[in-house]
Amino acid sequence: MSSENDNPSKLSSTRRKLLMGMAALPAVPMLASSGLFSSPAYAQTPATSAVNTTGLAVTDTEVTVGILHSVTGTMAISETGSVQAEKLAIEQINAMGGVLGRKIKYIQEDGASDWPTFAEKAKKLLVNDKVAAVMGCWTSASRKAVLPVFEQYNGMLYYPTFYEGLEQSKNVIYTGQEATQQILAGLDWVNKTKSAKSFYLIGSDYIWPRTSMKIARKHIEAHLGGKVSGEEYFPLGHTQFNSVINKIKLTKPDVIYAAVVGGSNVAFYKQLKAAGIDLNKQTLLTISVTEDEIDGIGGENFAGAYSCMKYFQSLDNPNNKDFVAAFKKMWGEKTVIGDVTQAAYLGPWLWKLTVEKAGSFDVDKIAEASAGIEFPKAPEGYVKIHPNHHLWSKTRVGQAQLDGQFKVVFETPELIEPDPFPKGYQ
Amino acid sequence: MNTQLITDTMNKDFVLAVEGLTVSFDGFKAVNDLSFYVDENEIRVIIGPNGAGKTTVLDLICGRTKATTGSIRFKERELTRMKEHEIVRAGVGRKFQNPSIYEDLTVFENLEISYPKGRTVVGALTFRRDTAVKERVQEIAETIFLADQLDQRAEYLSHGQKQWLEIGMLLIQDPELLMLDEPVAGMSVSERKKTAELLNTIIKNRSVIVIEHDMKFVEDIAHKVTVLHQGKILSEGSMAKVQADPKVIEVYLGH
Amino acid sequence: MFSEYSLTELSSIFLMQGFAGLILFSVFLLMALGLAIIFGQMGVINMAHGEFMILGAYVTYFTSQFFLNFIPGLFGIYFFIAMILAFFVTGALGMAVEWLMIRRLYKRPLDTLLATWGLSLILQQLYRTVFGPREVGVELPSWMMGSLPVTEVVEVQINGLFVMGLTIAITVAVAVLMYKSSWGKQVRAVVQNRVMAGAVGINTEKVDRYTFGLGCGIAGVAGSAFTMIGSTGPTSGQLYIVDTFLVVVFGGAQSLLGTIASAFTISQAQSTMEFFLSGSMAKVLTLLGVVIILMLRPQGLFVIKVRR
Amino acid sequence: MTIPAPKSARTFFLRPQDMIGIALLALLLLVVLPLALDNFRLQFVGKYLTYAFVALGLVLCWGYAGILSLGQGVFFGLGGYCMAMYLKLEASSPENTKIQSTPGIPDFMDWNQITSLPWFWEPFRSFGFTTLAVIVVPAIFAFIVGFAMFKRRVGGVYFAIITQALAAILTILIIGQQGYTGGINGITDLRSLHGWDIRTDSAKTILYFICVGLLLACILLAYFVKSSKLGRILVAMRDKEDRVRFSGYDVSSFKIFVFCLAASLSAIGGAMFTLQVGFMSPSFVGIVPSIEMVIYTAVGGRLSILGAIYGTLLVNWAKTSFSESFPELWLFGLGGLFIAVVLIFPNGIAGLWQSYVAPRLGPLFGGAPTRRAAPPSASPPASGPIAPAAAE
Repeated sequence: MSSENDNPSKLSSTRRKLLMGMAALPAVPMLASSGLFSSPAYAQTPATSAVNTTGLAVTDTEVTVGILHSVTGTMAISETGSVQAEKLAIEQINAMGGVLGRKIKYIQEDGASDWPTFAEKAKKLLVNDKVAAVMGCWTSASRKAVLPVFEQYNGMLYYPTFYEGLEQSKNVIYTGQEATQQILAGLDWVNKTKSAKSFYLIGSDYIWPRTSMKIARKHIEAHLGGKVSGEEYFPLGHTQFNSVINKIKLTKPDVIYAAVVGGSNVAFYKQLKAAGIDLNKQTLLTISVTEDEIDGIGGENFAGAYSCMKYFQSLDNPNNKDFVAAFKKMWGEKTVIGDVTQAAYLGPWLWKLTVEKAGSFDVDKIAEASAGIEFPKAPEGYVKIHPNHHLWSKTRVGQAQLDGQFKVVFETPELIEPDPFPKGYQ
Repeated sequence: MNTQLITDTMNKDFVLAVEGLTVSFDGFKAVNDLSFYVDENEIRVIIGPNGAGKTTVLDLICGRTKATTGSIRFKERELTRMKEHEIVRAGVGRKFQNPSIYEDLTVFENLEISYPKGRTVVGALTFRRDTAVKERVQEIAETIFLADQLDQRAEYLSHGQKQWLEIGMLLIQDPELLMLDEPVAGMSVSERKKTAELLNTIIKNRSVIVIEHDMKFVEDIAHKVTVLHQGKILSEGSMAKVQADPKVIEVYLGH
Repeated sequence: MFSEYSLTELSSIFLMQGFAGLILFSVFLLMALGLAIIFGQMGVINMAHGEFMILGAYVTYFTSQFFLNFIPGLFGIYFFIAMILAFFVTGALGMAVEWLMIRRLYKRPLDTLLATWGLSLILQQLYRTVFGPREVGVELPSWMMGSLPVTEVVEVQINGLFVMGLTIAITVAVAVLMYKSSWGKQVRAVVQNRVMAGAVGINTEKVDRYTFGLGCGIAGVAGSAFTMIGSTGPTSGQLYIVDTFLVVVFGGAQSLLGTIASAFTISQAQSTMEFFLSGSMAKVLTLLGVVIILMLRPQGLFVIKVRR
Repeated sequence: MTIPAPKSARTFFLRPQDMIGIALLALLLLVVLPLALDNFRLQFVGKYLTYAFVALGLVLCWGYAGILSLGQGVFFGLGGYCMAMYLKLEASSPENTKIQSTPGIPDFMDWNQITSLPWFWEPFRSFGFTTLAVIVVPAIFAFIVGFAMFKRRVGGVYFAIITQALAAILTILIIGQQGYTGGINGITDLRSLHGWDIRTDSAKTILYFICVGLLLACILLAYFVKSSKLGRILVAMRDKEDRVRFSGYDVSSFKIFVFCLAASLSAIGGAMFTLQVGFMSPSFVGIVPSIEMVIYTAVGGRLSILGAIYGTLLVNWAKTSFSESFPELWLFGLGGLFIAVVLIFPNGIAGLWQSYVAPRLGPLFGGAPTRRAAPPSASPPASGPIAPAAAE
């Protein structure tokens, strides 16, 4: 795939001219890569051959990226918001003049909620379409499926979902939180403000809840001096929670700590409410319910519960106000924006900033330049890429309101350092 | 042929000894304490009104239905404890009331499947269609008047031909006890004649139990007749004796 | 695990757990009733059963929206109207499906399985296209939420009571319809001998269509009731299908009593095990237990013994 | 007396038209597609072909023997997982995993606090054992299930539903036991086979040809079984099970055999899938993939061995191209296909070929084929164990 540049006869005539012109201007990319030019001031458009040495789909006017999410299948519900956010970011970047003077064009592929399809489509995007970067994936399983493809063909993936950690790759930027970032601050907060000592852990049965609960348990037992009064996992799609609710009633934990997902989520909260557990009295802290999920659960069934995320739609800052307004303008008044949607929105922006810092679309250069990229205009507030390719970010606790929005009740004062391989929590 | 006084020690003289056979379905006794004995080379016809339990008796002998109590001994072997295919391999053949043949296969293949070789999985995989098989199939096909239809798919045969084919499938197994359930039902007059002829040739050297309604036909072939009524034996003996039995006239012939 | 509790607490636990088991029983039975009619009486494998349920749930959702927007004063009773609507809408769809598809397949039960699976895919995508991919939240009248405190610890869920009452009502109605009414006799006559039933003047096509419609209608009511406890989305129906089939098959397909008994056994087993084990293991063990029992006793729990 | 040799009494197990069919398929898979498609598309075909193994097994099991299993994904998965375990162990060499707290075990075990390799993983260090396990483990599992059910004459719909439940159970188990199985993510990041990097394009091309080779071998095996007396017994059994029983056959053992055979074929497909795609996950074990595999067979023609291959290729090709251009429409298409294949063309492509194309081609090949596809009524009557049938 990288042979294209070695063979000038394959290049278009304009590109050949540019290639020759390039030789006379060796200084431009050097200036760019030195980071002297911040994005709006980037006046000149550098030559394609200079910013793209590996045969990516970059022309003088355009650069192609991929969007890879499930539009069909069971995951389509969750991934729609991410697609919308990424398209919004791309449109905004293009309105500002694009990246290195090139408009972003996207190719959208459907992972169809099927992991091999994700891998195939990732490969298609990288090998056939030669996209400069891919915004995509949602579930851990889909990311695990595409990861070898990105490493083999040296692509760049911006992955939006908060996830279990235990992973780090040169070829992935994780724009969501890894587990410790999301979990620890929330537990500390509930321990402090609610004097919570006993916790009942309940989750869907797969890797993310299990890893998260493991971290939570260690933290509760080792750092908070609390105890875990129960830990339960239910198969994905499980809809009957009365037995576990009885157990919860019996053990009377200070906090129900939940990581239930999908259709089970709806059943869990409805049955909790029906069983007479008033979430305004019984503290419930979840790491799996965003504004998106409340839509299906119903605000009246979830009101009073606390959710621990890095972003809520109701965040009160100018960046977020603009973002929410733009999002609703593009996708309709009724759309809601959850944590992952916001993280997906960061992807194209972080990539743009990194490209401009590196002065190149080359994946290797981007991977290297990513560390330290700052994005002060993020809706969640200032974020920064850590050398481990995760984001420094704040963690917030929101209390659900009847209208399906969260009221932010706590925010960590500092950015939390991402730690995908947390010592002492494994 | 004395069946009036029977003791256990005499059982070995019989090919088939049915004793105290009872089967009940949810309390309904379809066959009730039934005992009868079939001799070597005997042709026994079972008659009786509908619902008398005739077919059930055949089902019990061939293992299709499990007896509630009682015993069925065939050449000293207890059939009630054996599985269907073991009973067949022991030498009992059964023809069903409605022609039961493989419609999707040719006449040749129908007969070939019944050929008593390659009956295990491995045997069936390694079964070779050798000359012995072909000759035997040919021979049977001629007996059952189907030599010209060997390559015909069985579903295209006439009703009578299907009955013959099934009889042929039994013949190729060469059973010692052959059980036929209404072999001439639904046949035309000419087919019926041919079938009687066929039966007369195939009953040599084996015992046969026939269920039949057609009295003319029964008279032609029966050595001995057993009349069943409500799961019990009403009368047993020669055709003449049975026909004269007032009980039989009452429940069956009298109608 | 019980040493730390007092006797009163323990008895409360068992009471509540028993009640949870009863709710699960009602849910299983309600899911299975429609299928028991369709599968048990007609021998049709309706893999789209879950999708019919979800249609009922969507009907409920739209009814609730209608009441909220136009006659909020009557919102408290919308649920009853929604259930009736759900019954007729899904029943009508069921009859249409029977007419278009199922009636050609009565002699090929395995093929009905494939065809109705196809139908379920089409319905799922239809819901997604028409109602959107997201789950919808069905708002319930406030009297249906919450619970009645019996003692300090023991509380009885109102929606659980509601589901139970509904299940009893529908079960009784089905039993009367199937075993007491002349229509039920016709249905059973058609099941046992289609040709003969036709010969004695029963309109077999009509009986088939209405039976299928009835089964689907009951599925719709079940779906409507499940908006109280579960999710309503294009693929939510899939969550129910395995459980439902196992309940029906485990019960012995032809008998209503069997379906009730099997729903009871499975729900009690699952609810008890969930209390002592983790949810996933309870599920696996319940399914495995059912499968093993079915292997040992393929005719199911209850069966009418027939001569073959 | 001369015995006229029946036409069907051939000595070799392939009829001329079968040989032509296989040769054409081989030509297509070994020459035409590799020349016509780029590497990327060819690997798609390679993946589809792994499903064709399952479809092939279903032709024997469902089409011929009338046993509809809705749990073939279980066997596909077992085969795939066996292979994945071997590859994962090779990829988890102590050098590759030195950042873990316990180097030398698969990464997901390390995350789940498992500190030594579980005993049942141990034998999968050996390639020989793995190859054997791919075929034998699913066969043993199928044997247990088949033995329990066929001996008790569970068939038809009941068998279908129970196998479906098994697929559900195995999925929940794999997801729940993530420390031993990799959970919902599956076993990923497989790199090399005996030091041979399977991720490169050349390796994938070679694997494609191995896959085609194995498939052709399995097709020959299927033809052998089909044309043996056992094949005819299967057809006979589907039609009149009792008659077969009363011809002295132990019907259940034949069913068990064909079910095990189908399981092993599926497992070979699963193993090839793992090799070509580079991972294995529970999403290939569950209810949905299992029933989709049935549709490949149905579209191809449930009685046609070659039809199953074409059916698999066609459905998957349609899926890929449809879902690329009209993702919303794909499920309508797939659902419609299920209904159409049942209502309109129950013998699938092979049936259409038999009724419309072959008669016209007949003169070319000298004589129309006699009986490949049965008439539309061919679908086997389900004989549930309690099917009420009035006696007398």
